[in-house]
Amino acid sequence: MAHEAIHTDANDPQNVTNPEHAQHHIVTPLQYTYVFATLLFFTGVTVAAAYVDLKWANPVIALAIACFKAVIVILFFMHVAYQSRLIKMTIGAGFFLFLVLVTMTMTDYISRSWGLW
Amino acid sequence: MDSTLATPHPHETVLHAEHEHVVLPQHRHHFETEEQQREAGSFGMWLFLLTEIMFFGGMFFAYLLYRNWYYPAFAVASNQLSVPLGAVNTAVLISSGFCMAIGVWAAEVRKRGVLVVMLILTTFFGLIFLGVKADEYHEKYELHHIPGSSFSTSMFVNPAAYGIKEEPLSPDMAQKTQIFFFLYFAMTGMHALHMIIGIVLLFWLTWRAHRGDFSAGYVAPIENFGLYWHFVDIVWLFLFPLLYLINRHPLH
Amino acid sequence: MGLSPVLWQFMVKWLHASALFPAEASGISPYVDALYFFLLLMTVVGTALVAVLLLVFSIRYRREKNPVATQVEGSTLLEATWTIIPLAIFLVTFVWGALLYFRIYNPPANAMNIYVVGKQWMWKAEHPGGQHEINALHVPMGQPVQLTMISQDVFHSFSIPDFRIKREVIPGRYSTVWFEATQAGTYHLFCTQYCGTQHSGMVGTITVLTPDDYKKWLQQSTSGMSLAQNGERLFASMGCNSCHSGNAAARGPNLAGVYGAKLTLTDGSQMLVNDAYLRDAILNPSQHVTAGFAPIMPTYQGQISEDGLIDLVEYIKNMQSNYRVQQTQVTAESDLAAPTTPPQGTNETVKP
Amino acid sequence: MSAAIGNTILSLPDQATAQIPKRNYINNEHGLLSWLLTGDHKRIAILYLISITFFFFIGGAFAGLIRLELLTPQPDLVAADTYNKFFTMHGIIMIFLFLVPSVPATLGNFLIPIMLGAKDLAFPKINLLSWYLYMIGGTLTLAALVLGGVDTGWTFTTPLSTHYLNTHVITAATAIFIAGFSSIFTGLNFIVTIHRMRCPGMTWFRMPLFVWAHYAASLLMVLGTPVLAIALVLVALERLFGIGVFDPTKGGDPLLFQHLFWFYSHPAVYIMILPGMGVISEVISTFSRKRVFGYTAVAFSSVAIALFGFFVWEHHMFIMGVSNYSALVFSLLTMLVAVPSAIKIFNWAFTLQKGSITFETPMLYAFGFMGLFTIGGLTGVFLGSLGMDIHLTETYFIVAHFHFVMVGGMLMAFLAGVHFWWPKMTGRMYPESLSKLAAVTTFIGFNLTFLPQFILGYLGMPRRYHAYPPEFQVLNVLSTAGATVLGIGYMLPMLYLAWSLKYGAIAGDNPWQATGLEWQIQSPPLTENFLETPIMDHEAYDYEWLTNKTKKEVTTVG
Repeated sequence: MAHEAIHTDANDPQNVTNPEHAQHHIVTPLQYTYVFATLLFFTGVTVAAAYVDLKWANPVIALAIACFKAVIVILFFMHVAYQSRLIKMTIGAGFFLFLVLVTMTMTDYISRSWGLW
Repeated sequence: MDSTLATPHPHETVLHAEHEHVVLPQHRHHFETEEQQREAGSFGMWLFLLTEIMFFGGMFFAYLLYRNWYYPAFAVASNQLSVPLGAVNTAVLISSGFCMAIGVWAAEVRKRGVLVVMLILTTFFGLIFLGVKADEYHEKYELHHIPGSSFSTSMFVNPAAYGIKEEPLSPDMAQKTQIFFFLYFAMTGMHALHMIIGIVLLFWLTWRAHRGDFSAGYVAPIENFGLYWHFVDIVWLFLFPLLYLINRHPLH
Repeated sequence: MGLSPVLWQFMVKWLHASALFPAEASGISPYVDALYFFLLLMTVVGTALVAVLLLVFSIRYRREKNPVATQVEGSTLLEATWTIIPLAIFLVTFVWGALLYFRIYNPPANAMNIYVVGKQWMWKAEHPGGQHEINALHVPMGQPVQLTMISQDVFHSFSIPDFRIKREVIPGRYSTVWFEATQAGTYHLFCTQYCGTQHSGMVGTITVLTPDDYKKWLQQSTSGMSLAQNGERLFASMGCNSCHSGNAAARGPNLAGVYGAKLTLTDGSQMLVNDAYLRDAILNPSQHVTAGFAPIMPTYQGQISEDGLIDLVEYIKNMQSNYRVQQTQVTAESDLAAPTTPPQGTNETVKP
Repeated sequence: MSAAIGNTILSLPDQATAQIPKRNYINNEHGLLSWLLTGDHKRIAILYLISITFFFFIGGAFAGLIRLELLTPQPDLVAADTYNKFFTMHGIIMIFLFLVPSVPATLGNFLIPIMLGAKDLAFPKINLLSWYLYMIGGTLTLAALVLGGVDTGWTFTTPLSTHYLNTHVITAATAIFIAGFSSIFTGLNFIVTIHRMRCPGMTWFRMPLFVWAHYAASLLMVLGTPVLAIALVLVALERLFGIGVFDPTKGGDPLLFQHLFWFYSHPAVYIMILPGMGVISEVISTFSRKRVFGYTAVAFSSVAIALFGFFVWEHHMFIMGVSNYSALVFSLLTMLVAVPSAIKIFNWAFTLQKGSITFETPMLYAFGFMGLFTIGGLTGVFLGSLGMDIHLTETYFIVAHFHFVMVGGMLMAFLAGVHFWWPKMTGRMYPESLSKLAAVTTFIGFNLTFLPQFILGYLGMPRRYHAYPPEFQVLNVLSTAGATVLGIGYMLPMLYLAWSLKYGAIAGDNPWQATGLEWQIQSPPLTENFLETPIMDHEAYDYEWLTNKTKKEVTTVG
């Protein structure tokens, strides 16, 4: 028909059908078990830490542990450690935008008490 | 890359080094290769999870704001949540996620039996989680801690009458516990809703896995559902410390 | 702008007379209009530039004249030009607009204060002398007037186009705006924030009087009780004076002269006592406990109307000593049947 | 048909022998179900085109009623609450059911896979699902309308929407929630398709700018919409249970709702305009026979708009009680987001330079877009500037501003696109002189409607007013008169496009001699778009490639 396919070398470096491809990787059950144990261990740690009065450090520790747990779930249970940069950037974009929402809105709430005009 | 659309797809699709090539019935016509289809699916799932991050993000932000504004109310109200139940539920959910992960592995190495068992275990732990959650909700109902017209602040204004060792809140601050409980119900409720949707999908996937749909190298649905399920886990990994732990003054 | 004042006056008057331009009736108006004309010029020049480019290229390079296009990739220099020049203009606009914003929302120290309560669907103005007005506001010419405004229900917005001012009237929080009227006359007052069914009926009239006329108006319209006097009665009837008596052993802090002071709260933070603080401290006392006092004050949320709060704020603002407090304490004990809210609105000009 | 050097590039095949291709996506299958259950992106695009046109005319009818009421200063046509329902419905329908899906869901759906050399979007079933979600959202909106209407305004301002109105707020919120997911799925599909389905040789910088613009808009859809969804969920919960996250009397902050709402709804403005900008890039290039000036700058400015678009939402709340310090920050960022739009305008203008320009209907609409969008964009700077915003916000100035951007910009671009790709979508041409008349009518009517509103705004006439002081009447009458002309301008394409479906001239594969991949295939295209996967071996907008290709074809045939 009207379309004329122009055949060039199939190994053209310009061929970008699949540039963001990552080799498929299978995580073994043993690795999963390590991750599982780590998650359970840190759940224990975070509960224990909540019963010790560390003033301002309590929420910081709890959130740090939660972030750590989330990161290992993302990296191993969700296989991101073995994924392409595209997927990593996608996740990064999500958390980045969440931080934008929080920080930009907080510019309003934090500075409201600075003074009335 | 010679493409031949008219013929059914004799693609050189390397799935895994150790397996032979197969042309799968699940391959949709508009994808060039099996691998392209699989990666498109997983990327699409990730983008969907991105929207979920922002969806929960709005509530997390509201929580952050009001916790800063009404810290005493949030502390006292948070103390009404049971840490042991929350911790058990966290462990249950992590176990569920672990089973799901093993399930994905089983699908990838084509062990049908293991996959089915793991999916059932995933469902089982998910249901336990929901059961515990329902029990917690029920307790809140009995204590009149469900926001709305029947909400009562008397426990926070006069804790001694309820045998609770807490500093009483002044009435204006006690009112703000309702905001805590609203956010508690909104966030855990939204999380539970995601779990319920997940469990419905699990039933369907278990049935298909039992039929053998995922034991011949076609694992995308299992993998993508795994992503969803782990995401729901992650939400809880944040909800647990935020709601149950960080406002808690140490219990002596 | 290098415009001569005469030319400016001429232009503005002419535009106003053609009903294309609002009156310049406040001290701030010329400043706003200057920025407006600058931006208008930017828009006209910008649009004209685009239009001329389109026109000239369309004529010069139309197909009949230029049958074959010459391919051009682009030009970094040109890209930089039309990145930097608009950016520079926009930044100038930002700075100019920010300065103007400060000027509009920063009241001078000598501004007289009038309270405004917005509710569905009317404006209620309360002068410190106790004069109440509905959907109307009388102000003197040549005197900065600050409005302390609050909404009883939803967001409203207090807008006087001829003064070029506007401020959202927020539920649960005071907001302020100020102006200095420069021309006697009457002007439109609009609610510009959509606030429900009768939104377009929430309009009023601003009457600017000469200082003499204003004095006359104040005398004619007085209700006999100033806001502070109303506040004093409320203070007694709500039992505030039993704790805030000013005695050394009182359970509540001494309120005399507290307005404008810096308070240290129990959590160690420093707070400036202003109208907003006083209002909040009555409604949410537990978040505003002065250092050295126990958090025993009950909340008055839902028990006092915004008008009552304004009376109390005005009373505490003007409280120089505790003499009257102690007097009212005696009165209140002898007169327990006092009404919980003071009679108000005795000379409201319009009934809703 | 065309003379050696005529004033048109339109080249239609010999009408005596030409036929619509025997096999194409329209006649590939028959019956209503084959449309309702289709996975074909082109058919879904047509479904969308029909449904958004339907909602456009409903929304337009409300606009007409609003203008009719404002003909006189007195509240004489309808009661105040009815008027409020009119503008609420006008807003909800036009924004969520017309502008957001307009170009992406119709033209984008139809063209993105073809432009990338793919056979379909990555997820055809999700694409169909998104149309169904849209229809459910639309039906619920109509249900809210029929059941008695909703009068929150499209912004759902709390606490008005949560505690003070007894209309169908939850129905409308649910409708928007569901329509929002339709938009999320469309965006998700586009992003995956653009990343994963490009044909061999189609590098990022060989993609048409239309695709770039949709990529940027899709990012906004995917990332912004869920925040609107959660804000509406919270409003619904607050209405149902009376708890006060947004209620100041219970300790909530009503501004929190606005933060969440505008966090989506400002980027939504770019969701609406970016795809339109993509259309303009294609049209301007084709009708000046020239590669878009500064391709890379235009591509990156789309992405820059998407990125900066997330940092400026608070400028909708400058006078609403936000902190003055953060207002400063947001005002500054707002100034920055205006720059990429300026870059685009100038690049388009310079695309014309040294081109070989013809003035077919799509080009007329594109010129209209350039002028009106410039005015719309520059008047946005008024509103981004803090001090000026105080006087102008919540008046007719802002109404005029966003109608210049949305109607003068986006609707012009949409019509440019529909006219440009109509021959591709249907295989037939519309009557050229009538369509030029429509384009000019629209332009005149539009200016007559909305230019007076700028003046009204500076005079201080508040928006959403049902009755107004009599001195504003003259300008309002002008505006209503303009709206009548505008209405005719919009009815015309409806009529002649419908007419052309049966009687239009056969368009042939490439009536505009354009370079995009979509023009190298038959019109209307095959269900699978390409007989064999194309290989992209040239840059976008490469007219020399097209000339060589045509020559080659002629020699081969000859």
